Amino acid sequence: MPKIKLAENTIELIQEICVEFENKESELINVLHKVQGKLGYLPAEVQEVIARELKMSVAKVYGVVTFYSFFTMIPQGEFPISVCMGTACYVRGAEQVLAEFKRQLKVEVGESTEDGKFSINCLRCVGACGLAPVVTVGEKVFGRVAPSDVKKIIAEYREGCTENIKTA
Amino acid sequence: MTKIKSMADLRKLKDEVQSKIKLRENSDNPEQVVQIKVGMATCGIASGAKNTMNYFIEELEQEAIDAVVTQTGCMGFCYAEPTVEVTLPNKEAVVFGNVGKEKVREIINVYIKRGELIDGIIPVNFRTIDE
Amino acid sequence: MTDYKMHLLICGGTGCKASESDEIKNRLNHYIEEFDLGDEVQVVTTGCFGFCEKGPIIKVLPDNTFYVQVAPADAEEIIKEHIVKGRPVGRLLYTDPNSAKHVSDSKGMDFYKKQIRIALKNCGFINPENIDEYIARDGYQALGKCLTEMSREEVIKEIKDSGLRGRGGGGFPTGLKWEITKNVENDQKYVVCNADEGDPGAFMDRSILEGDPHSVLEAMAICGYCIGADSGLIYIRAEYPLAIQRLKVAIKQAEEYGLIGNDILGTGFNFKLELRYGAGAFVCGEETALIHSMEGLRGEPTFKPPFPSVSGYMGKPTNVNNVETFANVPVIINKGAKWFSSIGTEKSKGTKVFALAGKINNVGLIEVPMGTTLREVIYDIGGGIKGGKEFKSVQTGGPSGGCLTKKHLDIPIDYDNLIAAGSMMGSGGMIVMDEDDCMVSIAKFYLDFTLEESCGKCTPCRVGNKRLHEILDKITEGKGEMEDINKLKELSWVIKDTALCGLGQTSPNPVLSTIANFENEYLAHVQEGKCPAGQCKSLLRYDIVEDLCTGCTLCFRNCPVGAITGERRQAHYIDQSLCIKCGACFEKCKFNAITLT
Amino acid sequence: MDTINLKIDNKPVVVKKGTTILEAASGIGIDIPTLCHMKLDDMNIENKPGGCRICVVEVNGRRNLAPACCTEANDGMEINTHSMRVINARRTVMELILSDHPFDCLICAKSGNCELQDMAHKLGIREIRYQGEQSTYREDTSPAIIRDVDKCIMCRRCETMCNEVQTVGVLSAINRGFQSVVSPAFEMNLDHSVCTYCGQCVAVCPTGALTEVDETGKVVRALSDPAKTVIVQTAPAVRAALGEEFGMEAGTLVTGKLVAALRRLGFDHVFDTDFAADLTIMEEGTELLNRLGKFLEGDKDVKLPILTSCCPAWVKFFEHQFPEMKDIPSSARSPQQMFGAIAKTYFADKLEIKREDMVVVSIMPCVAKKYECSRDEFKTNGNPDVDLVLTTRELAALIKLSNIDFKTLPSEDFDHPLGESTGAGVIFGTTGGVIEAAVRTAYEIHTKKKLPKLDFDELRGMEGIREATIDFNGLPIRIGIAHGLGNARKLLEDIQAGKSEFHAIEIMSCPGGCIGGGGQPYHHGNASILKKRQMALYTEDKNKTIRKSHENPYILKLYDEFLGKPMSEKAHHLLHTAYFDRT
Repeated sequence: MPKIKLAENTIELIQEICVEFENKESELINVLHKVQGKLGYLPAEVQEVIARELKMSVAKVYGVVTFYSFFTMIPQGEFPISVCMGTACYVRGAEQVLAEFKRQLKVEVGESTEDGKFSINCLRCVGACGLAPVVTVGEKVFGRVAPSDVKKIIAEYREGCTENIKTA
Repeated sequence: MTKIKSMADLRKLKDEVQSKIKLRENSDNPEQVVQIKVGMATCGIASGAKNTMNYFIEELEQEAIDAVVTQTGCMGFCYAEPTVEVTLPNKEAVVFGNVGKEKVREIINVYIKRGELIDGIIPVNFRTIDE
Repeated sequence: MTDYKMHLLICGGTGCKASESDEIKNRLNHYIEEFDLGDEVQVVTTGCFGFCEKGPIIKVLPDNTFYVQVAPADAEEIIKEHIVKGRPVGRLLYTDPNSAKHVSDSKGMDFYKKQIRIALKNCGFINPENIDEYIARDGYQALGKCLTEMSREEVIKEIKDSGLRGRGGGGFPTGLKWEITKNVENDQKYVVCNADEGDPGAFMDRSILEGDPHSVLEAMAICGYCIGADSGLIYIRAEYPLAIQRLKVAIKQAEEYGLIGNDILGTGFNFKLELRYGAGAFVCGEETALIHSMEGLRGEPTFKPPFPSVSGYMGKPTNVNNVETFANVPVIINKGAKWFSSIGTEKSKGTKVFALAGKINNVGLIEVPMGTTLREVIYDIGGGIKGGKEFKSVQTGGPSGGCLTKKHLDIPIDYDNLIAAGSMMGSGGMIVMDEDDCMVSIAKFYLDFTLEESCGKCTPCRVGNKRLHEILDKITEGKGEMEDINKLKELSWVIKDTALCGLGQTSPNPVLSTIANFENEYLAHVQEGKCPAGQCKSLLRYDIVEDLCTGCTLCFRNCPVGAITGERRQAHYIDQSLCIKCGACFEKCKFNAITLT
Repeated sequence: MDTINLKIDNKPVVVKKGTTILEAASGIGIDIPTLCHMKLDDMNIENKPGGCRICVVEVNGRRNLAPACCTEANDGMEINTHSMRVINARRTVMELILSDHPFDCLICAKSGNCELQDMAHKLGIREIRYQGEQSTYREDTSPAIIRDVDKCIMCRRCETMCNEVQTVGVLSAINRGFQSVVSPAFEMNLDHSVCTYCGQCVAVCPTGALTEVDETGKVVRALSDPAKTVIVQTAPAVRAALGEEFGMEAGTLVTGKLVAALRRLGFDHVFDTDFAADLTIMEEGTELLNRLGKFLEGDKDVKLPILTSCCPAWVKFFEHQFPEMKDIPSSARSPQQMFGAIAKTYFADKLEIKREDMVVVSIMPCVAKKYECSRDEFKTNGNPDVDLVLTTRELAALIKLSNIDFKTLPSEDFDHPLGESTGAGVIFGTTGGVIEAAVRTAYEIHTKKKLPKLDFDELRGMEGIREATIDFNGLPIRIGIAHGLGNARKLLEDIQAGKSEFHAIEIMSCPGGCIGGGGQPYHHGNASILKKRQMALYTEDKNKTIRKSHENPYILKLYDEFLGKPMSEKAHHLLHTAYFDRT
């Protein structure tokens, strides 16, 4: 087994979260949510600690992590880009928008750019169908995005200036 | 917040808080209540329409009459400001001119409560701003 | 306590929040202060108005003025002109697409005329974060009535008599479900609210939870009373942060009032509520999968029976209903089964909420009586097809449903009619497609979804859908053979017949319904190598018409793959083997010299 | 009791409430095909995910086909198990499974013994209409088990064995949809995981996705090397199962033929692990009595209960999962390793050859033994005490490869001196056997009296956890028995919690003990096979003239000539070991 090489305070953080859920195996998903919320992703070492704390097999933890698309083992970019692929967005051209993001950033879905700034993911309906197609960057929602807007969105984040972007 | 300990408590609370959204309930079903529109363009405001409107709201509340009091733009009767349009449920709208405090009392007591017409009605071939 | 003379209701649903409705609210309040109207005008954040197409929306009461697509910069004008001077801001009013007139009063909008709001009655009306407003609208009266005046049996009978059926898609009679769970003996039972709405393009449940969370809490407590459960769990998608936050607020407020907790209204009835989070697995909408997910396991469905009513969460009898189903319950108790059952069709009572989306003018959330026709929904409420294009198909039931066509427009919508037409009610997603949509691609899109969301437990869904997808892919690539259409049908039927859970059993519906209703499109792809909608890239061909080409080299310079060659001032040429059909040349050409076939 | 009346293929059937359609059908001789389903009667082991969908049947009035394995029979049900619709569905599902399965049947380790292959044959699949992408994974080879996950059909049997039965928790379903597969965490290799190599996953895998590491080639090479003296030991459970590989009835004892076959294969000396089992009893029994004596004297440092340590999967299990308890099990090596240690010292000396020139081959019912012999502590200057381990199945393959007609072989006897054994050694192959053998010896040594009766029925059986109290002449000795690591875990947790009152506990990793080992002929879900093998071992025990380890004359001679006495320094050096914390 790979030896756990997490920082001591990270391990403590995970332990605290597990205790909060009474170290119950049935609370695994809540624990994973909370830990990912704090750390941004769930690398193998983190799953090992969770398994140990909840007294369950790490294979089961991994089985759960890989089952749910919300959980990720890859660190997200500084600006995680999510393209909604719900039906409403799809019929209004989300696929082309996604393709443009991939082309511009030269990464595939689920990957991060080399500089760690951006990562691309697909979402299933954020429920803002009136704004379709929808793209989210972090907490921010961009509506009615056309492939031609992609360059602009990326550029403004890349320059670290997020002020003057059209949002809807 | 204090706990609601019985059904009676719950009903009491409901009665208390209902007034907060009364305005919304009434405007959702305006045809079932008395609708009052006060002309509040510059000319109206200058002639005291704001006071008229407030007075309407206060009086109607005192009399416990369900009503929607809204403001509207210039009705085109600048000579008779403040002007007020009153629509009773299932009745045609009626417009009154020169509505001051006294007139408000009269409209409420005679027209709204008893349905009897009073002086000061302006003929209804006007257009409202909505149209 | 101040009774405000005017209320400005501003939509605080996810869609409108995304369009800065919070900022608009801040600015409105700022100007209200500035004009010293703080005692007269109240700005209220409410749930979704449903008219998402034109969000953010502000409704001014008492005059019912309906402002659409409001931007933060508009706040000043609204206060200055409308509130202070009584002059509605004309340019922000909704324009009726048919009469091209501004409609100031929302009562006059076609979008709302044909709707009846039961589940959504408080959405866009009350502040969801204020329990008093819910109570003012008869909130928790139904719970009180059940606890103090009705026996468990009487409540169940009322629900049964109302004819309410599960709104999550299956349409199982709700009262019967409660009765079954009640009749299973056990010292611990659970009420579960399924808020794992995952259909792509559906947001009914989210809107209810965001706009009227208490109605769900109240109904869950009523259900708990009926079946003998003291615990309720709401399983909600983690992707719905706003709904989660509103639920948390609502639970806290209900607890503070003692409407959730121990000895509710002094009746001795205890009921507590907890939230559980989904983590992005569509299959968890299936109740056994949902239960496993709540137990911290992979969300794989298990064979039924045993049904959750007998053995559910932690092996205990568990009643699972969906959000919209619950939202109907308090209204039924308050207004009576008779009133409720007077709405709707013979076998489907009440209303249904639909999330209307796609190529339609009025994207939004609507609630119509069962029995309303698709035509009324699409043309009257939805305002017809966007951009004046021609209607082609409407998809109901999400990835489990089917694509209906023009000939189905006049069928009254209810559970049974939709199934008979080859689709299903599903949870209420309704996606409208126009002439530009390729139905083979649409079938593939849904299969894409199923493929990604299949849990992988049973063979037909895990492998069968993969093979279906591959065949569809082959057809959209222009490599399909006639035999493939047969294969699609045969395999689809076996998957429907043998898959383990509802997801698998319905996953071929988009394939079967598109073949049934749009076979000519399949044939065009296979026999002629053409995509009639011009959507399947592999089947497109860009050519340069020599006579029209001036040799300006604009296309040459814009081609991302160097597929265009030609000398300046000479006709250019596209190398088809290199062309990736991106269409850049087509868009750039100023002389219409490039054709698309 | 509630009974249910139903009709299957027009035949009326009456069954108990709670019976599945599959069981009801099998009761009247209708054999509905199944693939993922597995039920081991009496052992509480069931795998019923309802996932493969091969067993679907048509139930009158139902919209969809129903899986027979998990649909309960209802009153008035009318079932058709072979309508057009059913057969078409079943064959289509089978084609789908095969469409995501490598087509290398001809060279697959499981060929001829593969449930998937049999099912394809049974359903008459002649073409696969639906073809497309196949899942591909990295092959994972460990010291004992090979995972070729391309061949996984997601029946989940291995997952059930690894988690619910063994509670080892190495395997889990991962990913979802078409990408879903059963794997260790992070898709790591088994040898990086907490896998015990018990091989129960291999024992139940219906395809070639999980198989043992094949070492027949190395054995053939050793046998053909004139410079090497190749000796072989064969474990007790092998003789009760090997016959099955040659079409003989389960439970047929083939000890004599086994010896004859090994000799014909060319082994220089054919010995019996039973001999080493007797040796184990001498060491472990003595250790038990020592600890017990000190404990009774009130020595607080002495830990009881003493746990057996013959099973390598069990050893690895507690090293990973209960490292803080590594002082509790007996320090005695397993019989395989005791044999190897004696063979490469005592016996090599006798032959006057160097240990490097001797190759010790074990025939074992077990895949974990392949791993055990590779542990560093069982090597001298890098040379292992046991060089190669073949499972029962591999031996059968080797016999077939060597053109030996097993069934017609004469019965032959083991060689001396390491081939002589007692009945006590034989029953090492079944759950309860090790402790019964230990009791026979410990009793007589402790009480210095002859046992009135050698059969301890209270220690026998198939229940997962058994307990008994044996009267050692007024001293009640409380004994616990667990087979299956899940059951072992329960006893360990009791010890941890200070709730255990046992003096001695026998633990075997595999359900049934070694007779149900991961290297045995596949039982294909038929639990009665295990019972027959168990009966066979008790029969061989009964037929032995000597049935107590301490009466084995060659054991006595070994101590006399070489080891001194049990627990002597030399014995300690050669026959005992230490355990490691592997967390």
